[in-house]
Amino acid sequence: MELKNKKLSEAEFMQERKEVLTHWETGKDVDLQEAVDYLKKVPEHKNFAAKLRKAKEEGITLAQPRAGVAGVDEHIKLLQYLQNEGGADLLPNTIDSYTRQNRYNECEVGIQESIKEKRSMLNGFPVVNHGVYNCRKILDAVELPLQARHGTPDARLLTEIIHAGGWTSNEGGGISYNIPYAKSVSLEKTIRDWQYCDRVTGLYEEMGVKINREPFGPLTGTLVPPSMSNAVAIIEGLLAAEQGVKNLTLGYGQCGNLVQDVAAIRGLIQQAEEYFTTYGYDIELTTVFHQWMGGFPADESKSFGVISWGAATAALAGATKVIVKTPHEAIGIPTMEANAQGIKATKQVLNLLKGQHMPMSKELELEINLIKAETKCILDKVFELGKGDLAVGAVKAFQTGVMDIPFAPSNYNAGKILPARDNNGAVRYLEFGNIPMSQDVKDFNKQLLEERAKVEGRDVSFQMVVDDIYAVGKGTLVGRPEGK
Amino acid sequence: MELKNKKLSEAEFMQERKEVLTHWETGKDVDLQEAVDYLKKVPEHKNFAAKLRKAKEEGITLAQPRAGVAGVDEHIKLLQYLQNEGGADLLPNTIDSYTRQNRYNECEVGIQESIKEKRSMLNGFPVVNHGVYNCRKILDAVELPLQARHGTPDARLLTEIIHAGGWTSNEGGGISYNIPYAKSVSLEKTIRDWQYCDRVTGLYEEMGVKINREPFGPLTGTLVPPSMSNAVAIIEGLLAAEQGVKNLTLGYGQCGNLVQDVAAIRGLIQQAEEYFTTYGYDIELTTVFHQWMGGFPADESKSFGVISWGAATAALAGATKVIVKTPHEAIGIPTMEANAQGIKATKQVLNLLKGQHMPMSKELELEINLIKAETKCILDKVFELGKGDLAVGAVKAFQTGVMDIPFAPSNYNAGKILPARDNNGAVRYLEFGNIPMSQDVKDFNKQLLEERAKVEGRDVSFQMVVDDIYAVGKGTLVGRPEGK
Amino acid sequence: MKTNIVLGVIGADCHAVGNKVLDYAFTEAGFQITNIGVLSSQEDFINAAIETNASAILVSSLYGHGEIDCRGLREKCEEAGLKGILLYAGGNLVVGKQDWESVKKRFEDMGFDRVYAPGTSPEEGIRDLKEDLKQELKKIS
Amino acid sequence: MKTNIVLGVIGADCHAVGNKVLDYAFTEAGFQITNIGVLSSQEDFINAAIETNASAILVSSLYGHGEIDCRGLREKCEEAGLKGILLYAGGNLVVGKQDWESVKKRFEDMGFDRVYAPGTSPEEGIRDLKEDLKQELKKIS
Ligand code: B12
Ligand code: B12
Repeated sequence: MELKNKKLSEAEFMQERKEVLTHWETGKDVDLQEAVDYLKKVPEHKNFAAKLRKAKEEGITLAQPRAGVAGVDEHIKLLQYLQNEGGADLLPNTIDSYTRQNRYNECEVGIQESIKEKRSMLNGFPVVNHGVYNCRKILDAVELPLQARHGTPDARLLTEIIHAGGWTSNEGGGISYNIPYAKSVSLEKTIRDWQYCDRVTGLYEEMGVKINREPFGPLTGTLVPPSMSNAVAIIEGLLAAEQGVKNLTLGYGQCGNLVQDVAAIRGLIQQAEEYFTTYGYDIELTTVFHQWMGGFPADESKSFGVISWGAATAALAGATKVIVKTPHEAIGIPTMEANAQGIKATKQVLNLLKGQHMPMSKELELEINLIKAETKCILDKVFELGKGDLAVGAVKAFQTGVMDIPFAPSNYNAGKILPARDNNGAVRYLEFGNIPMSQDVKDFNKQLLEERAKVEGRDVSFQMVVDDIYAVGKGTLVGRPEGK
Repeated sequence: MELKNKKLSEAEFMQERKEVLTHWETGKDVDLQEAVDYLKKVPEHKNFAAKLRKAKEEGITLAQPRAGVAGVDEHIKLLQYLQNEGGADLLPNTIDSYTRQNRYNECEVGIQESIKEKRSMLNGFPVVNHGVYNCRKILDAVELPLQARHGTPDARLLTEIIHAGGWTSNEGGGISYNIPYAKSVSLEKTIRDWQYCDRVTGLYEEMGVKINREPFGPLTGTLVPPSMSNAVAIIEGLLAAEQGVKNLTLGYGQCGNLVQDVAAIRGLIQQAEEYFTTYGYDIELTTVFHQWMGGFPADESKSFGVISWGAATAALAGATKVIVKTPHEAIGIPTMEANAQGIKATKQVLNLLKGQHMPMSKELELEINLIKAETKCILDKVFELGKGDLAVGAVKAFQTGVMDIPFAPSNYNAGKILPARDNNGAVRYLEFGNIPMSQDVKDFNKQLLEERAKVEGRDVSFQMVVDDIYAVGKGTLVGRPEGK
Repeated sequence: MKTNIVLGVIGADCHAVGNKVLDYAFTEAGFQITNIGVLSSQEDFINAAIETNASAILVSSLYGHGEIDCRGLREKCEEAGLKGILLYAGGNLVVGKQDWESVKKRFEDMGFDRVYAPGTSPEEGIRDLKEDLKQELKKIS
Repeated sequence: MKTNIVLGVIGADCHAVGNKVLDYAFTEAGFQITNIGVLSSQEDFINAAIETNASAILVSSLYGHGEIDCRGLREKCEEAGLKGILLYAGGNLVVGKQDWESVKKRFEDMGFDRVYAPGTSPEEGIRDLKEDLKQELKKIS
């Protein structure tokens, strides 16, 4: 079957669907019409798309944690705690890593061991094993909209189950849930599988149920230059729109330099809107800002500093929601208490900053323009490679290193680019690999890194990259040599 | 004796000094020449003025906690912990409230009870009772510069003791350590007493020892409009300069709106420099930003949010140092652990933001100009009232309500003005009392508050002020009516 | 006729914000407030209570020395003839974050009728005061 | 001749950053690295070790399932003839913030020679590996 950026035909989709629903026994409980009827009865305040739209209208930033454990009852307890004690605005269901790799048998082991050991042996909620009715049980137990957050290259069955289960948002995408999360799954396959997922969402929309979709913005979470992640976000957004997705949240992971981060979010929404208009999609667009996604400091107080600074940046950027980290980040899956602590610190900052946005300045404008120009260089080439077809173009772009994500595990990623911070901590391209940037852009990136190198009295080198990887965990933004 | 803004004559000063040193028995250990010899041997890295100068040159923000307990050894342990575990850049010695009121007998009771109860019964370090040699013992035990932080209307003996004891910075001022800290002490007296303190500093300077002086910026810490606190800071700075102070740190307490806070710090240093130049003083000027000084949330995670946001604002404003709060703020004097936690969160944010400053924007420029214009309205009138003499002018200004600090306990404060937040959380004048603002300024303040009132569907009123007093403690910046 | 009560901040304590808010709230609630303000001694409280024939004394202490400052207030009230006058204390009564129950007990042992934890809202005090005054009335009649 | 060692991330774990940094650091330190990358099964580790005649296997597990994924690795190594090969594990080995000593013990009981807490620097592993290899050499000679 040839990959094309084209809405899946009903026949094609329905045939595939039959097979997908057999991947695990819980698939049999999915009944589209019944699910639509059920979803139509879900009250508005538990609908993800509706809540995001409202937040956008009000100009506020919502807070959403990550959270998931092996057992249904424990998971409910966790979510209720994050809702009541933490004050979360939106709730997640973070899915475990075996489910993400479709290893449902191993999930079963994990579930059993968790019962035996009386603690979660899984790093998330194994939603496929638990099935549709348990999803609904969870929705019944809380008063907020629910989303699945995972990292699943082939999320087709998962998608069917969660939406039938009343969860009204799904994170992921053919690029963003492959390149950072897989090693040997081809992009053709994941883009195609995510067309399926998007088509499911599209079907619900067509049947009158609003479902939110969120490409995973931060990718590897580690020094990803904003233009690269914005390019991925826009591509995944366009691919989703083609399948009928109507309510989209595009994401970005904090880099740490305020001006760059604000510019990335503002640039992203502006540029995405331009592309959607150009390609004729009518989309309800919102943004999500991820608090620092790279290595955290082990010290909890320092983590609160990182978390709060992320919250502040999200608010100043005007993101519609912020994904919250916890003071346990460097060590392990947080306890429910630590998780609530992260939300509380975040919400305090969001509330202090309600109505405050970063005013436009020369510096901000320059950065927005730079990010948009870089992103356009990438996207132009992607369209060119695909001869106008974005799905094909994306596959070829990764093949040729036109798109390239730093530190990604996938064999389908060229791994030729290197990022590093400039002297103010903004993430720049140190190695461009095969990314087709204009000479201006290249020169400017280079100049900025040279400036830093000069300050540090060393050459621009891979050591700089390594130092930057460790920096936030060690308490700074820029990884300087000792004593600099 | 008539109050005048004029360097105290040597005769006058020396005569007074004799008497001051008899106020408590530890006064006898102060010997100026011996102290100068001692201070000259204090290494550069333990000199407050030197460390601030260096920070200013490097464009970084230093972190300083508040801390003090009753016993010398316990106090040393506390400071060492804040230095080693907390990573403080500058150390404080927060003085207890009996000392602040010169009630040294009650300090003695507190010291004894603290020994008996094995916990500090005093809310700070009773430095006068402990005397010069214990100050030096403390300095020997740490590797950072030391400052006395108090709130003492008559700090003459305290000042003599701390400097002879090797502490190279003193917080306070004739206005800022009276109006917020006293009820029935006249301004004439405190301004005169602080001329003495400043003269002590001046003497050390003349004898070749650098000593830093810091007027207390935040005043009552509660919704003080920036122009009022900047006016106080500039007046106290000028009064100090006249007595020979050379190294000055002017302060400001966070209000919470980023643009206003950055504008307040930038406006303060610009305007202060203008005044110092005009009046011919050559001063090494730095700034201190106080993390939110009003009521805190009881929840520790939320407090971390407030603390971190303060740290971020300090860095973005470019303040030379930031005074750090702790997650115990709402409840009581922090344990040493909680105190270190506040510093660690703060330093993490400062380090992430090293080199990042708030870029100039239309909004920021407007706010700087507004604050400077308001401050000038006040200062012009103060000079006028004093017929050119700032000390006299300050006394008269408070008498007539030309200067007026919200919520201050002093009988010498008119208490006629009221502050409230505008719709973006910036602190504005709701009642001007007798402050001689230009009509422009008045209209603009009024307009901003009306805007907020409209959003909240209520009138501008005292209830708004009360709501704003509680707001941060309840988790927001602006005190809105339920559900707004 | 309004009930008279005395309000103030005891000892060397200068925290004025809460005091002003309490004044406003208790006045709004219909009490006749004599506010002696911050930095008030035990004698200041007692004199004001005698002068105004007050039914209750509301002591605030924010700065941590409350434990030392409040000691003996009940006894001095008795000596001055203010027998059984209602004594409330609130604020940040002791130094540091301590176990609340033990703090409360210490102040009750000193003779305070009601003791309030940090951050207690004025409304709670107002409710209690109305309740306690009703009880007093019952006792008398 | 350089010492061969096998490096990888076990199980369904995709955390690649630390793996790339370890590769760089151990290579710089003079080892011959065979990096099998993320998402590697026990069999992948063993096959690579046999193929390269490796002296040590360095297992990373970041995502929390390390406990399940590492079980039986020592036994499978023995079966495959990798008798006494050095086995190290590091990363965020278990789910959540757990008492480190007990985690360490669990992994030692599974047959790991060295177990590293979250955030351990590569340098520590390099130092230990050099030390352990010296000991091995002594044992042989
Ligand atoms: C970046 C990151 C991601 C990125 C990874 C991108 C990629 N492909 O690499 C993304 C966003 C994709 C991601 C996904 C997930 N992550 Co993640 N992630 C992180 C994070 C923030 C940083 C990891 C990192 O790169 N650190 C920097 C490198 C240099 O350090 P390092 O990885 O720790 O490795 C060093 C040392 O540990 C040591 N070391 C490691 N192994 C060994 C072995 C030996 C022998 C020696 C000597 C040393 C050694 O040396 C390395 C180099 O210095 C950590 C938390 C943290 N550390 O702050 C969480 C974390 C590892 N992730 C976690 C989880 C759970 C997940 C997810 C399951 C999602 C979820 N539930 O939240 C998925 C996993 C999906 C999957 N299939 O694996 C958890 C693991 C929890 C636990 N163990 O209890 C962590 C700890 C966060 C948390 N507290 O919840 N993650
Ligand atoms: C603003 C403030 C200041 C300002 C005060 C300005 C002024 N003149 O009013 C300044 C900066 C000058 C200041 C100085 C000091 N402060 Co101060 N300050 C605060 C702060 C941040 C807020 C207080 C406030 O205004 N809250 C808002 C009002 C509305 O609330 P409130 O005061 O709590 O009062 C309400 C309730 O408590 C209750 N209540 C109070 N009394 C009573 C009585 C009854 C009967 C009832 C029913 C209710 C009730 O109702 C009130 C109205 O709602 C608090 C910490 C906090 N709460 O976040 C520290 C705090 C009170 N300060 C403290 C200290 C120690 C000091 C200093 C000694 C300096 C130092 N060592 O750090 C000096 C004191 C000097 C002196 N002589 O008193 C400590 C006390 C510690 C303790 N008890 O263990 C606190 C708790 C901070 C801390 N954690 O260290 N402070």
